[in-house]
Amino acid sequence: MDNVVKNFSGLTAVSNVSMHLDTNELVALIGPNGAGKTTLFNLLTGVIPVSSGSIVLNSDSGTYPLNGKPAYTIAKMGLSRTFQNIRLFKDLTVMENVLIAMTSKVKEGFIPTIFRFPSYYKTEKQLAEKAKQLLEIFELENDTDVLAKNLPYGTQRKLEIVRALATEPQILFLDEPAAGMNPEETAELTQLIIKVQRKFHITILLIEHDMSLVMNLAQRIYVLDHGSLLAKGTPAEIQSNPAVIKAYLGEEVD
Amino acid sequence: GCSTAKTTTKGNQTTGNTIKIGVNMELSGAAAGYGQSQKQGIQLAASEINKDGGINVNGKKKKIKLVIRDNKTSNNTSASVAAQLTNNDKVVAIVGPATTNAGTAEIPNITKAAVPSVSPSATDPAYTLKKNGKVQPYVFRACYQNNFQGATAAKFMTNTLKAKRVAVYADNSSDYGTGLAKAFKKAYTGKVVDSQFFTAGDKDFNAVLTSFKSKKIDAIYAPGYYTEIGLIIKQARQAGINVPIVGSDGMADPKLAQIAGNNNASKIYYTTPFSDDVAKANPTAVKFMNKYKAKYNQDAPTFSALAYDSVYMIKQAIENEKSADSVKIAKGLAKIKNFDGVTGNITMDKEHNPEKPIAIEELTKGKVSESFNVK
Amino acid sequence: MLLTVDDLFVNYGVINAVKGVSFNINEGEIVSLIGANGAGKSTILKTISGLLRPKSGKITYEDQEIQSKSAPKVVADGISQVPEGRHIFAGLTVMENLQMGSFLVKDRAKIKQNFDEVFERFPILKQRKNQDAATLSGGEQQMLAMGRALMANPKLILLDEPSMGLAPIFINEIFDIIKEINKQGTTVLLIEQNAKKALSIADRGYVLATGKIQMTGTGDELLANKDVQKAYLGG
Amino acid sequence: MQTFFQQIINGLSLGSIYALLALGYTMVYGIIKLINFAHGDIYMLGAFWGYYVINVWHFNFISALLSAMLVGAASGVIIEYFAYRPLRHSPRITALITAIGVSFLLENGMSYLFTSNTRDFPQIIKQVNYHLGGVQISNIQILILATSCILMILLQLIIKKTKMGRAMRAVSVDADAAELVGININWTISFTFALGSSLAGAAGVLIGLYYNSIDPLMGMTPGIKAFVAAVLGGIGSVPGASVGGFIIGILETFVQSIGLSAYKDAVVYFVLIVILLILPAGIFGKNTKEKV
Amino acid sequence: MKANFKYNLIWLIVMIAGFYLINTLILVGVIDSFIANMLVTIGINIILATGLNLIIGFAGQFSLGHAGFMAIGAYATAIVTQTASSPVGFYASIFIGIIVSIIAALIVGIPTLRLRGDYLAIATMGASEIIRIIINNLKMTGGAAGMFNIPQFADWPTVYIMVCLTTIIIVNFIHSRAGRAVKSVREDEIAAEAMGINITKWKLAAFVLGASTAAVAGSLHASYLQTIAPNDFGIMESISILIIVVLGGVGSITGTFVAAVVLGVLDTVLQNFGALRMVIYAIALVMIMIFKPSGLLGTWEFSVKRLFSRSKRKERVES
Ligand SMILES: Nc1ncnc2c1ncn2[C@@H]1O[C@H](COP(=O)(O)OP(=O)(O)OP(=O)(O)O)[C@@H](O)[C@H]1O
Ligand SMILES: Nc1ncnc2c1ncn2[C@@H]1O[C@H](COP(=O)(O)OP(=O)(O)OP(=O)(O)O)[C@@H](O)[C@H]1O
Ligand SMILES: CC(C)C[C@H](N)C(=O)O
Ligand SMILES: [Mg+2]
Ligand SMILES: [Mg+2]
Repeated sequence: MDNVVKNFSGLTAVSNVSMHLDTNELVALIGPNGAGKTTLFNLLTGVIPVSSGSIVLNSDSGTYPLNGKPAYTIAKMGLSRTFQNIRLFKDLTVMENVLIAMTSKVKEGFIPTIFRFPSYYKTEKQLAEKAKQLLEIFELENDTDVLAKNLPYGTQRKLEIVRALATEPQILFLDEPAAGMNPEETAELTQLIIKVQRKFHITILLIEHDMSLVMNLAQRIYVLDHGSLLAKGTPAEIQSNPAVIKAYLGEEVD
Repeated sequence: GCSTAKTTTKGNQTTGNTIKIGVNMELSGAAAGYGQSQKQGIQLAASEINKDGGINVNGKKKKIKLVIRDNKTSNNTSASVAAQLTNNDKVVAIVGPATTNAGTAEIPNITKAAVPSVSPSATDPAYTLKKNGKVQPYVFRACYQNNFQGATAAKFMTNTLKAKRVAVYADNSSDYGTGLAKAFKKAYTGKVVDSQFFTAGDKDFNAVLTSFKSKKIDAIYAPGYYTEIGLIIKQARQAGINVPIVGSDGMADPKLAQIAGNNNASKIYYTTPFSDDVAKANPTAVKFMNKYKAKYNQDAPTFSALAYDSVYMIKQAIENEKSADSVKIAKGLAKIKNFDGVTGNITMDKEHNPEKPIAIEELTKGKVSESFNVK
Repeated sequence: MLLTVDDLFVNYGVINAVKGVSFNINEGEIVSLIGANGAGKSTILKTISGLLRPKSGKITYEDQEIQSKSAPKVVADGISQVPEGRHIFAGLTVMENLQMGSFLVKDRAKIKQNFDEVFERFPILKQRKNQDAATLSGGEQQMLAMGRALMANPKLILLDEPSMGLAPIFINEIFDIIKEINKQGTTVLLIEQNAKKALSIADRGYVLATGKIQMTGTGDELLANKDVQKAYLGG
Repeated sequence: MQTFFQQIINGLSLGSIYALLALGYTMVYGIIKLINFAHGDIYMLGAFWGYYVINVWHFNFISALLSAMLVGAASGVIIEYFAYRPLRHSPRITALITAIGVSFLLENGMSYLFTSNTRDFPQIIKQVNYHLGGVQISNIQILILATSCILMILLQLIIKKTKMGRAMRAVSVDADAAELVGININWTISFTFALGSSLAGAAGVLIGLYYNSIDPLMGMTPGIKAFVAAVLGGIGSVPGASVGGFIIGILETFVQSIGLSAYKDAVVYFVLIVILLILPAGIFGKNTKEKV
Repeated sequence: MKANFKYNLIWLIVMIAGFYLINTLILVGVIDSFIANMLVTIGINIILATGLNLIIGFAGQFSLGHAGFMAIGAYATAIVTQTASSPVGFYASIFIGIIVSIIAALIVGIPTLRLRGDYLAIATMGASEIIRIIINNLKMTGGAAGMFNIPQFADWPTVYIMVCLTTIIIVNFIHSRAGRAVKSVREDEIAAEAMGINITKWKLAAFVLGASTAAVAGSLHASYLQTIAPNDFGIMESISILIIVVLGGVGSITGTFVAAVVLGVLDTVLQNFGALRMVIYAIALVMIMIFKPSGLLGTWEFSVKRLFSRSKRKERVES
């Protein structure tokens, strides 16, 4: 990602940000409210177009520019995310939520689907099994038929992560996964994130205001302020960086 | 083998002391205004006949029982209403529907049931005909077909008004306006300078009238109904367009002048079977108009007169055939000759169209000032 | 006793969100209500402020039963709520949002005075007063929501997770402001996920779990309690 | 040239009629996001009211107009109370169907009670035509044009500058939060309906007077057109409703003047679609893209 | 897999049994041509409304232009069977109607489906009106008079089979990968895109499928009634299809069936009320909506599978 800029009619939400993610890294992005963190996620995942700059994905199979690609293409290329204010498919079941994320991975023709060829049942069964496996990791396998909106808040956050994983991403973006959770739940979530990264060998970039989670998890941290990079480094470096303390952490660090 | 059920009938018979006549009518929806007027005409006719003891069926007087059903100005519903009238209510004849579209939707069902239907106002030339040009055995009407009225207006334009350049402004929302416009243009020998359309329900015609004004026209031919034509007259006169405006029987309603304003309603002509002159010479018409006024407290519109005649045509058919069975009534209707109706002396032609005299009335200051006989 | 909640039950259709909760608030206190997600904290607040009707139970405020009053009446009585998720009026300017806050205040001079006080407490809002509230940052929106509530001159202010989603630096600021508001005579009922912070500024606290009060005590007592530490303070 | 200016006048006066009706639509939509299908029928009620009070009770123009506004307001409030309020927390499409039902009820109920005949509206103000260099305009046209412009400004002032206006906007963005600052939502919504529907009532008398013909179904066509105008201008926006109304009026006139009268509605819809594709929330609508 | 076969078989048996039931009732005279008429109308409405429910209820796209696509099918059949007056011609005309309506749906849908909510509704309504006005002014379509004397190839068995066929297609579409994708678009476009769903493609898929079934319904309508006119396909027709969808429950195909039947019966019963008919209908409509705001069935769906698992559970309890 190089010199990425985003303007909203007059307002520069992200200006000249350059950062990179290595394979299998777990990186955190922090910064005061309105710094542009979520906006940066939106740019990376194609929800909104960049004003200038370039975003490039280097995968095993080659180098792909991501600028100007629609969100669904980017998702298919292996970049998946969760949302700051939960965006589940509320009136669909947990199972459906996960299956939808697998849609682009199946190629089942229109005719076999409509007229229910045996191959249709086979693919459906395979999909369902794969979804079950994912749900088991997050201990959601007993809730498959529950509507997403009826899940407790913390569980909804977990389901969002499962759904993102179901697209089989290379990079996972988590936007404030611990928001609204109490410290106990946050600790639990921290363990889950570590587990997921090990199991699926993916790169994770996460936004979080809960410093206990950030400092425990992140290998590196980027700090964003007013749209530009304020600092980058290891958790220890960041914690003692006076600029970061002034703009973000405040005097006392929990 | 998968054969499906089919039903056939030999028509509906009249048993007992009442003759059931169905009314399939536009009582709600876009054409409700016409349907309501027709219903009043039908009810007036039925109550009159019943007061006289009923219809004489081979020496025995039987009373009319009307079964009135609303078709919502919908083709679908009209077909359904026809089925209900013929199957469940077992009517022996139907009056209605008012519009050609609802009328044609009824044909398959009434034909299956062998029950004749007389539409007071379905004006499309092809209404009574099958695709191959043969006549529909159970379909009749009491009004002119468009060709006749349109051609008459065209002749009148040339011969009487001496109009060389006319503009046509027609209702584009039913076959009535477009059919008449087509017939007019076909028969007219002068120049049609401009041809424009409006839609039933429109209220503002200034744009088209303004462009007519700049085109040096001698007259306007405006086939449509009084609801819109009244406004067209008003707006034309206010815009300073004082050429004659010629239209069709859809204008033959006292409301026309009310909507247009009496002062605007001059040099207005329309083709009609139901002219004041004819009426004065015709005792049936005089009687009808008085009774109508007494019963509904308003002047009789053409549609009521046509509907009233439709009922009496059925009565005539029953009396002539001496039977109130539906198949017989159809036969009787086809043979109607010199029937003395409110809308003139009617003889049914081979295609089930009534032959009756046509007149053209002129309005001056909202009142009928003259009527012309066009041959 | 400024406010007493007595054996309160609240349902959402068939779901029982609050099952027999009783607690009270004295004038001038900061009382904190803590509990896990879905414990029913927000539901209680909404019931007090009149947005929800309880199934049974009594809410007494200044010796008057208010459980069947509508929200505008409750506001008129002097209870203001800062709702979870801020709920500022998007599309209205900061200034207009604040004006809405004193919707029920008739006295113009009083409104003017409220404006001055709010702007003094939140100088950033004064800078932004003609900006569309939707474009404020999260911390600013939270301040606006609090400012709007204060514009009604409440005796009791109900705060629903004011620190949610805020950067650490804003969190500190918000808690400082809460303390200050309280000092100037407004009674505070505070709901928080951030139990540590909440209990440290609270005079008293209640712990809520699955719709019931589990524990109560002064802020310091609860902070020191083992169970509370384990469940809500992260060890 | 003369014809051209005359057509502009024609377009403006037709447009002012659409604008007048569109204003009411926009008010109601703005607050509860409901396409109030019955709005056109309240306009019809206003016209019938005017017809009766002028003919039977011999009201003069001003009192007929004002009383029709009251009748409009009352019917709007009653309809909201019985038909829409119970559905405030239901899916919007449900309320839309109810609105359609109410519209059917008013149209058919009035047809049933008063027959669906067309009536001529009493010409209580004598029409006077003014000529300016060959272009003519009538006093009633001017009256309608002026009324819709004044009402537009008035409404805009009410919404932007008064406490009630702010309350209306607050309710429309967040009803719960509005209650929490002490706004009585029911009252505010009733007020909005009263305001919007009184405009329809006034339009009934004005337009009845202008065209001189009223019937129970008269609300249908202009109702839909006015709604299209409101959408075109950006539904919920007061200036948008007026601008939308004028655009449609002028457009219809223009299409007819070049001889495409048979396609006039098609062209209007086509332009509507094109404008929406460029400005998906209409001309004045705020394109509130969801913040992710 | 066997279980799936079983459920499909049960459905097939239900459909065939339904057919023979109606046929017998006609043979013994319980169903006369009036009731048959009602059944056909209900059937055509079911086809229309299930298609619209797919678009509105499942894809979440508020279309108010269904009548336009119906018109395309109706006119295709009217025009084609005018010259090719044979069953083959009739089926060819259905096919042509489908093709033309798909093309029209693409032309209308590609640009307008970007719009949201009520804006989309108005745009689709406008598009449908444009279609109708064009038909109204063409020579080939008979102008405002419409076309009559259309040969009748559609009788109730044809309609019955078409109802089954279109329902199978739509229901199977909904209960598949495609249906899930379409529903995700309804729930949250942004999230759906982030999960790799091409929202434009799926919206369009639902829209086109709905449009093509509407064309089928139009063909049946034209051929059964033997007369059509542009006014049959106006805004009010689109609205009356919408009413069926909402009354039954947005997002419930079973509900659509129930509502089509209820309204169909109500409509015929109301024929006995003359001019009061529409007044009563309007009051009924408002009442149902107020007392059942999410429609008669909400989003509830009848399912053979569920029926079976329930009865099995019962058996287990009993034994
Ligand atoms: N769609 C948009 N239109 C206009 N401005 C926007 C939009 N999205 C974001 N912004 C603005 O861009 C800036 C950055 O917002 P962003 O949501 O990225 O912040 P953030 O760092 O994620 O903050 P938080 O920690 O509160 O979530 C803010 O000032 C915000 O108001
Ligand atoms: N509108 C609603 N409809 C149905 N159930 C609801 C609704 N709102 C809340 N609930 C349920 O009521 C219970 C209590 O919810 P409440 O919002 O009061 O919890 P809370 O303690 O405020 O949690 P949080 O910390 O997440 O804000 C939860 O189980 C929740 O799922
Ligand atoms: C009453 C009129 C609307 C009927 C018209 N003459 C027709 O044939 O359709
Ligand atoms: Mg963010
Ligand atoms: Mg809460």
